[in-house]
Amino acid sequence: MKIEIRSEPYDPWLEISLYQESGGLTPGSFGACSAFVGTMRDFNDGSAVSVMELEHYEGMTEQQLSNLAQEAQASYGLLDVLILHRVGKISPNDPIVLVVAWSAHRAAAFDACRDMMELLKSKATFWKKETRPDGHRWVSQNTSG
Amino acid sequence: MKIEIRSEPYDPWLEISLYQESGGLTPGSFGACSAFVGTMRDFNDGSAVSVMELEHYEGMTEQQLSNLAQEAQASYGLLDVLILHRVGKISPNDPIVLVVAWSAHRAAAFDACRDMMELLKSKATFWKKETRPDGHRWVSQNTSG
Amino acid sequence: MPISVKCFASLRERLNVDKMSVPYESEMTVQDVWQQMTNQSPPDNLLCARNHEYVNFAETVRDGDEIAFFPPVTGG
Amino acid sequence: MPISVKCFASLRERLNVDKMSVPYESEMTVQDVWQQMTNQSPPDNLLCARNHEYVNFAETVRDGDEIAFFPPVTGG
Repeated sequence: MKIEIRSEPYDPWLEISLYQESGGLTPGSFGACSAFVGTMRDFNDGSAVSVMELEHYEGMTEQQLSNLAQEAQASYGLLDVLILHRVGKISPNDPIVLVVAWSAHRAAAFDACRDMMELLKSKATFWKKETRPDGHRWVSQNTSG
Repeated sequence: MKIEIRSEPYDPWLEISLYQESGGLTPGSFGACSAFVGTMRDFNDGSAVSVMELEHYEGMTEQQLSNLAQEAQASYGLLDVLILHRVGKISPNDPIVLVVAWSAHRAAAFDACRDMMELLKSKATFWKKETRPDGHRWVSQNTSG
Repeated sequence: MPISVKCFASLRERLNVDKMSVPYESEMTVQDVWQQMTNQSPPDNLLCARNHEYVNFAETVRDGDEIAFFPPVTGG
Repeated sequence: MPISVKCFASLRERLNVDKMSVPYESEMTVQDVWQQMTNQSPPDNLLCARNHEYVNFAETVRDGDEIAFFPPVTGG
């Protein structure tokens, strides 16, 4: 399992490749992998967005992500989990969040990946501030999935 | 949209990267990407599996994949879809199927990716023949997701 | 034109038929094509397609159609 | 030891408080910490955590706790 908060841009697909090759997952053991990537759009709630700042609660956020990954692993019998989340100054088209679940069969991977994303969106202590043509704006809340 | 049946091994994560960079998807337009990879395990139904042959119905299968991708794109308002499926002689740990859905928001990407996988598993004309220690065996049916 | 028939997977191996032609007769159904080919009733679980679309055994075939028979699919 | 208080995001900017200390008093609740810091009732939508766990405003604090106040989360 790997949980990381990053202040630099990353390529989510390369991260999955590297993680799979890093040896934690036994080759031939997993039949299913479900991955979700949330990416910064250049448009939100009817306005262009040129840049975003992502703040987090250092210490608490890492613990939350680690807890939700461990709970998903236990309840769905996952073989492994990878979560990356970007913080700091973010540009449109930059990946923000990556959540990946590996399991023997597909239902567990799909269910767990989505559950982890919903928990992350609703509970994990991150906050987004958008820069729009008319100034800065803190995003007021996440929409439910 | 890209739909392809491959007789050679592929790296699904590299394929997503290359497809995203190939220019069909407008940078900044998509906020969500849900990807599923089905991989060959070295164990199935209580027996080791050393190799698998995947047969398909040339013409019909491609048409089915293309239809289900187009229907998902229309019903979920997806921005793009990528489906790859391996055929021929397959080894444990080889990726078999890759299904990817891009959309503005996460619910559509999650729902569409899973729907496409379930349709592919239940309808698309592929057949698996496993080589086990006691000989060859055609897989009799897919389990429901 | 005859009906072009294809068989796949375990069925292809069991019947030892990859593809074959069956003479077209008017009002012929998919089941008739199967019976002409095998002299048997369709087994449980047998699936069929006409011109790349799933159909029932009662479906009427047309001259020149491609009919396929196969076991349950196991892709993905 | 005092209570260590942290504020995040729009709240941090509005109160102009990143972190501060509030003197510990026995039987103090999270709401008391907020009121000592701001002289106001907690606004709607205010969330709080005690030692990195979400809690209600009625939660009792202990000497040396880290209490955090923040608006709804918007990650992912």
